[in-house]
Amino acid sequence: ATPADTLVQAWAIDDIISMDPGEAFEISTAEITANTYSLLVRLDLADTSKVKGDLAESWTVSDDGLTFTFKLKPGMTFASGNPITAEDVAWSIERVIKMDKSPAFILTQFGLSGDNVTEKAKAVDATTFTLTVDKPYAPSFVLNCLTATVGSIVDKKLVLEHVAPVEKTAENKYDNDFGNAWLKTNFAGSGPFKLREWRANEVVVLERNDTYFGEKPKLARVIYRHLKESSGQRLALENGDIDIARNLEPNDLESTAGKEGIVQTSAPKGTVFYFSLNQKNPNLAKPEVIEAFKYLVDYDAIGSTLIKGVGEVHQTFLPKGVLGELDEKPFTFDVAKAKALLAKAGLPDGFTVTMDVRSNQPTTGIAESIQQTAAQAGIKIDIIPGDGKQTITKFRARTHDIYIGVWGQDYFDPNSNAETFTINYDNSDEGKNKTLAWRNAWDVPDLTEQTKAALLEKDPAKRADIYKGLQKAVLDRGPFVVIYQQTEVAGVRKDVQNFKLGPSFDTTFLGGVTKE
Amino acid sequence: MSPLLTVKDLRVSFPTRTGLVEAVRGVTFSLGRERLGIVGESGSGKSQTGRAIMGLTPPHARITAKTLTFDGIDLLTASPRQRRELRGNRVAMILQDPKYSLNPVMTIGRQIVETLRTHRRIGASEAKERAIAMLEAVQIRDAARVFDLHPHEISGGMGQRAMIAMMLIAEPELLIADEPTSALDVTVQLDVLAILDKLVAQRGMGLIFVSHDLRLVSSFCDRVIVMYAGRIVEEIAAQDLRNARHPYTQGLLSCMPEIGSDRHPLPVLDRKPEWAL
Amino acid sequence: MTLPETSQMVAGRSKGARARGRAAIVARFLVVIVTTYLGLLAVTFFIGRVIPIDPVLAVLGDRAPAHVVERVREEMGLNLPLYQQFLRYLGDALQGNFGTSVLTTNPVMTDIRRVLPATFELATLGTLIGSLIGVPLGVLAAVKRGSLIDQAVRIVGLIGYSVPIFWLALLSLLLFYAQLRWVAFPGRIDVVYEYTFTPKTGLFLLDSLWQGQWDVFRDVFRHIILPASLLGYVSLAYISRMTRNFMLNELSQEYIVAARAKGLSESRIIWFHALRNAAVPLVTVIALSYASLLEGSVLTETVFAWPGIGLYITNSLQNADMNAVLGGTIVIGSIFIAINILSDILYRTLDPRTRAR
Amino acid sequence: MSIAVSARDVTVIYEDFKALDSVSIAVGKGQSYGLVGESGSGKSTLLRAIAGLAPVASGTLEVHGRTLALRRRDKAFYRDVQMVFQDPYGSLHPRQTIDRLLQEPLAIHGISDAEARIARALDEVGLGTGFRFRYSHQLSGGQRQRVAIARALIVEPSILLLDEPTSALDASVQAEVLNLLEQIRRDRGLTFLMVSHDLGVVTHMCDQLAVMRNGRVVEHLSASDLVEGRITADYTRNLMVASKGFVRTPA
Amino acid sequence: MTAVPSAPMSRRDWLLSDRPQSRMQARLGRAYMTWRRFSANRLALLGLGILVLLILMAIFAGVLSPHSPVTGNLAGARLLPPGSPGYLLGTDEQGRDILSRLLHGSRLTLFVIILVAVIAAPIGLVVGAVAGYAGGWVDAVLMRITDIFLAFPKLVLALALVAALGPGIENAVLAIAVTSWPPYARIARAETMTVRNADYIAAVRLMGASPLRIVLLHVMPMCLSSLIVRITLDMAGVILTAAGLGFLGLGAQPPLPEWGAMIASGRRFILDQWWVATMPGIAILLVSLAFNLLGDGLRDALDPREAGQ
Ligand SMILES: Nc1ncnc2c1ncn2[C@@H]1O[C@H](COP(=O)(O)OP(=O)(O)OP(=O)(O)O)[C@@H](O)[C@H]1O
Ligand SMILES: Nc1ncnc2c1ncn2[C@@H]1O[C@H](COP(=O)(O)OP(=O)(O)OP(=O)(O)O)[C@@H](O)[C@H]1O
Ligand SMILES: [Mg+2]
Ligand SMILES: [Mg+2]
Repeated sequence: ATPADTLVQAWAIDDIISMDPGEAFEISTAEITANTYSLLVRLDLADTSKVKGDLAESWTVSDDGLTFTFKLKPGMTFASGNPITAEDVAWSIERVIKMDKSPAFILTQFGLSGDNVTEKAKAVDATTFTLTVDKPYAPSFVLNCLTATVGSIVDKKLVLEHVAPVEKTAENKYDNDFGNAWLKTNFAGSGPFKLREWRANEVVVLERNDTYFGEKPKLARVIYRHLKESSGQRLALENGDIDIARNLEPNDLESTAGKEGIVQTSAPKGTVFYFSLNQKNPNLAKPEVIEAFKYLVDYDAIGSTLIKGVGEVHQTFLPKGVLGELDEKPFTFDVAKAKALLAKAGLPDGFTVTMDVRSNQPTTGIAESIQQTAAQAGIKIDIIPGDGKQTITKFRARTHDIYIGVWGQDYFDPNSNAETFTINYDNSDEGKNKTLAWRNAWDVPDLTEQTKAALLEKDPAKRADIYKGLQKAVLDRGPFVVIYQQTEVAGVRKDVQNFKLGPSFDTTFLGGVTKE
Repeated sequence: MSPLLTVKDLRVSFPTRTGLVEAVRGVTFSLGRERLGIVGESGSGKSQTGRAIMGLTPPHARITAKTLTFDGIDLLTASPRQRRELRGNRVAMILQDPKYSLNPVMTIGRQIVETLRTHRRIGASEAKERAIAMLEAVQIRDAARVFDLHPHEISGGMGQRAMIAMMLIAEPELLIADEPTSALDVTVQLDVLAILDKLVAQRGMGLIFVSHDLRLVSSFCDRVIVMYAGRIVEEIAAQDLRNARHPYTQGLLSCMPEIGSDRHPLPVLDRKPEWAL
Repeated sequence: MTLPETSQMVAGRSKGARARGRAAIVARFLVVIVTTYLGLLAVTFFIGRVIPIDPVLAVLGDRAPAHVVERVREEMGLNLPLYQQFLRYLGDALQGNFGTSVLTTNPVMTDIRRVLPATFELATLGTLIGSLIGVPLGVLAAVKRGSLIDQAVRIVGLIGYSVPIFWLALLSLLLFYAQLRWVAFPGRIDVVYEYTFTPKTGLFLLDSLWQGQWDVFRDVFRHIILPASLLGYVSLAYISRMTRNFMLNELSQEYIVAARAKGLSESRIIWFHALRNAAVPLVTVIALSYASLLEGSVLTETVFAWPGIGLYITNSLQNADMNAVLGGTIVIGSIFIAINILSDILYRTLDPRTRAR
Repeated sequence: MSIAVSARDVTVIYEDFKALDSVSIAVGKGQSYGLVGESGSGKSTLLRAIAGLAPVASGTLEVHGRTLALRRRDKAFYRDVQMVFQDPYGSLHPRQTIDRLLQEPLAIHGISDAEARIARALDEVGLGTGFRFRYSHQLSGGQRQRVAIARALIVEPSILLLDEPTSALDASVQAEVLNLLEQIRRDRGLTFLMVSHDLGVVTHMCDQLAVMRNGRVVEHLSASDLVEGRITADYTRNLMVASKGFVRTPA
Repeated sequence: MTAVPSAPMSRRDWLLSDRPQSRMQARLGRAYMTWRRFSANRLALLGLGILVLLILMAIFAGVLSPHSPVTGNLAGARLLPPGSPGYLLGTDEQGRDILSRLLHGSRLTLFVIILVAVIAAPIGLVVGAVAGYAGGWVDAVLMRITDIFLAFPKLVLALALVAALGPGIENAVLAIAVTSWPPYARIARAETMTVRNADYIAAVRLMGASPLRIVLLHVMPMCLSSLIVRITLDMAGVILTAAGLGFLGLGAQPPLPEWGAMIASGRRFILDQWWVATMPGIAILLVSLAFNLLGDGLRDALDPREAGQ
């Protein structure tokens, strides 16, 4: 059994490559930083279309919609004991922009750059911070982006003690690394927990932050134990060697369901599972073929078996719970219809294509299922398995035929998914913006424009309508077959109380969790 | 005087895939404190006779005999333990090839001492002294050095002498020497024989000397047994060998080229099937 | 009559050759090490370049914007000509610097220092189990050739040879952990001890003993015993079989007959004379099996969530973390070479015949 | 008499060991020449040096007046010089039938009418065609040595190198093989260079002999010299004494 | 001349005759002797029997399989236990019949085995024989290369190669072949070195045979039997490595019913639907056991030295 003051979770944490919130962009780090760092604003779990203050007590938007002013709560300190000031906030933003790591685009899309960030994100006084954006974006969009991990506020004083000098080069204009090297494995935050240790592929240990300004966590520590296998997690859970299993697969969920001492909790996540058809392939570019594929997935069977408990059939690109989500499921498994469409496309005998499949579950299982159902309409799919990095490399090079995989939101806003599914600035192979639309060579100038316009729409209802239109368009003609939306599930031992999965990966908070 | 060893109708056979191989088929002889030679061509059963007496025949072989006694002890009914206590102690055997008969990872000295300490309650240092003395007795110069050498570090002649030392150190009453010199150079051969001869004379052992060289046996032994196909075809005193009656014995004697005798072509042995009956 | 001392000729020769021989051995070892290292480096480097994974992707993930990707590509030197990249590799590797793992952000050597003891501990215990049981079994089988024991050892060995280890691992985990609760959950140590126990050497068994933490030792033991037994079983299969072969070979030698002629007891003949000789080639066999456990326990490590080097390399490979793959491979290669040299030396000391040469 | 084989100052070094130390011999055409000496004295090495199987460090080797390259030999050489080895158990390929074994030289030298030649060769050495398709393990030592002789003869050489061809055989079988060799030599006018450790065998077979020890020739002498005791070297005398059998020294 | 026996010989006598009258008879006789030695070993026969069965299974997989090995019934027949009507060994997570998959998987297993044997063994044989016979720098260079491959962690190399070439059964085979030749080279070299100085090789050299001819016709056949034995014994390892690659998701691509991959996908269900992983596990165990038994028997039959008296 586990100690009473410690929460032990089994989770596949092999995706972690950095604990620096300015760099971290992974599922596991999202949850860990959410529990160890504070943000200006957080998603309001009561109503996910809103945000609420975290460090910020209040905020205002200027009339031109360009300047956001945040007022910080008083008397807060970092875990190190340093006081939290607007200076820290400004520097945290500056740091993200100047380091320019992968998630920096969430902030740079507002026109921030290394040259202007000190102007645009600055501390007016000790408790006032202003952020100036380049266009009058919908405020919800800006605020949603600030809830992302990349908006975490770091302890400027502490980090500055650990910066490492780097050589200035053409690509890098700064003489230090902003503490990136140190912060990869260390901690400079102010969340309810402190990061005590991260050993790659082994363990993450969090400890209660006794100086936390909010409600103090009940538990002294939280341990994430790396364990990939669902069956292993289940065994450990049943035997009481862990408190929570985070990667249970459908069959293990099913069998732990009735088990004494174990409860399950779940929450839909902003991740959609889809497969996409590369429009460079002449067969796949035919509209009838695209439509036919949408009828060649046995949604019901998949839903009731392969993803039972871990997903819900879903056919639009915006996940449930996100502004503007369109809850439509026009497609069902219909071989006859698909065959008719194929015949119309001039391919009555079907054809052969390849599908790049990441070798994990449920991806492989779903791919195999599609392989079988498509075969019924004469489409022969050759599965090319590969590990994640490999299939993505190919995907990004646009050399695939069919790619099957997931897309998770980068931040909790409809734009995150809309952008990738419907924006394609430059459909040439040199295109820099490797959105999903680009990766599948789907050239849609009209949708690109609409998506961009949605960002500036201040009225949430109107904004939502634009997104609904976009989802309709993708349903109709997009080379994307969205199959389901992921549900995150956890098997929890009964003595653990108040464990609640959030609607996104950075909203599972452990502060309130107690053990009997 | 009762003989040291009595062998009556000894038979050794090996069951093999192609049937029963009868290596020794009814050998009868007895031995006092004398030098008995056993000769015969390759495969005639000489070695198997010797090994059967020692109890060294492989386990799957079948051994029968009317009588097989050593100094009044019935070897056929003796327990394995009893026989083991005889071996190396009262009955010893020198194996043919020193290259393969010495344990390659043990020093010569340890191998000799091992025999002694298996059979005698004796301290380590005394055992070593006696082993070195024994090595000297078999005319190894610098015995103390050789004591610490490994088999591969000494020549064949020295190895054979070490083997003799190893087998004689417990002062056995019966020694079976299975072609003790056939792997050695002619010049070395005679040295080794001289040593053996001296030890037999000094200790009054019974000696069975197995060889395929009729001339050597006749000059070394008192009595000679001639074997053919697992049987004794002739038993004769050594000095009478020239007058052997059996054509096989005669043939063996005459087919060897000799210095000075000009016989072209050499007489060859014409084997008669009835010999093997 | 004077005795021709052919032996002096031989001895004189070997004495003259001995010094030169030793130098030659050292030189040979050096050549082996250097060329093997270079070869290892070259092969690893080559594989790293042909793997169809964009190494930048490993550092940045899928969502990084284009300009970041470009920048990192240049930082990693991926825009340089291939030979320059290799020379860079080589230069760093020669200084013992295998770079930083992108996956764990630690210097590769730091990572390896952490994961190697885990594998080392596991493989060592496995080999110990394998040889302590395997050798006597093999001897017994050889001595009682054709008997029931021989057949039993043979079957046990054959199954060990034939069974897919990951499958056996799963089943045994099911039985011994889930059902019987005899052993602990996969991993090296219970999370409870994460706080109370600070390993020094990384060999948890030794560390906990050293620090006198009995409960930790018990826990560590309960973790390691199942995977180690499985590995032990696999090496037992191999070792017992080879022992049997070697023993049969030795038992048919003439010196065994000579030993019997001396009146030695069977047990002394078997356990002292024959086994002592069989030990010479057996050393190599055990060393080889040890080496293969060190490098080949990826599957066991996967099933038992054992944070060892096999798992480390596999993980890195799948993420195109080539620094880590290179470092891990070189380390394993070095261990392989070291074990080989060690077994060579051991062979030489065990076999007096090779000592002079 | 012309010289068939001559070796002058031949030295053979294995790694760091001098197996032959400037050895010289000359074998006349049609002569039968013997080499005696104890084990390891370099007898085989000398034969192997002539056959091109040993690393000759220096010296001159001539066959029929032609000087041989120290290592490489051409095909013509092998049709002239053939060898029979000491160990009949080791000199026949264990996986080949006698037939296959005898075909090999014919195939290498591109000699036609293989069938007839093989039958003849087997006949010549006193083995019927009944032995033709056996494997070597189905033959006795004497029979094997006959096959080896047949193999050597099938390319019709003029010089035969014999490395203790009978030392692994029983005395009775030895006589048969020696007789066969003598007869062949007579029939074909071959030159023999024969090694043995047995003085009796050498004097029986050879007219001329060299005594070797430790890689050197200690004495050249003719068979009649030996028989009549015209010996100069002590070592040869020892050999003589030893071959007479055991003499008990009175206690 | 020997008289040809007038009485009609039994076939066995004809085969065992120590006076064969023709090349054919000699060869057959030898084969027969080997077979007799081999068949005296009942376990080896069992191994052979299993393998023959495997081959038959592979040939007749199409006829024997009650269902398709690749298309299942996801909605209706998922994870049925063994003995369910129509599904003798149960079904897997895609609702596919495990028996049919095992039957078809035997083809892949055979494919892997044969290909590895065909690729690795000749490489090893040639490298080893050439190195052993030539000696000197040729030997040094070839053995260095062999050593490098030996020092390379085997599974890692295989993994790396598969990663480089892309997953798939052909590439898995290639990777296994590339990693498994060095031991063969070692064996062939050792064997060659002992054979090289044998008198019968010297005799062939004295015939004027070229080195190539000697290596090809005289040396290699001598290495062959120990190599065959070793390959047979290794086949179990090959199957296991292929399965291991499949287990790590790098072997055969779905929906190919490769046994290792079947275990890999079935292991997720091992707690409740044990049969999904266990059935292919047993299949692998049986086949590799068969190879081991066969190899053992072959060793005794081909290599009388080790067979004892
Ligand atoms: N283990 C065995 N299995 C089967 N037959 C055997 C075995 N040992 C010996 N023989 C046979 O027994 C016979 C006699 O062998 P033995 O060793 O006594 O001959 P030998 O007279 O000593 O011959 P050599 O002079 O060659 O040593 C031979 O025909 C041999 O083949
Ligand atoms: N390949 C080799 N490598 C190293 N040394 C060798 C080799 N061949 C022979 N020798 C050595 O050369 C010496 C002479 O050997 P050789 O075979 O010529 O002797 P020999 O007179 O034929 O002896 P024997 O009567 O035992 O056949 C021996 O000391 C032997 O150890
Ligand atoms: Mg004998
Ligand atoms: Mg010789």
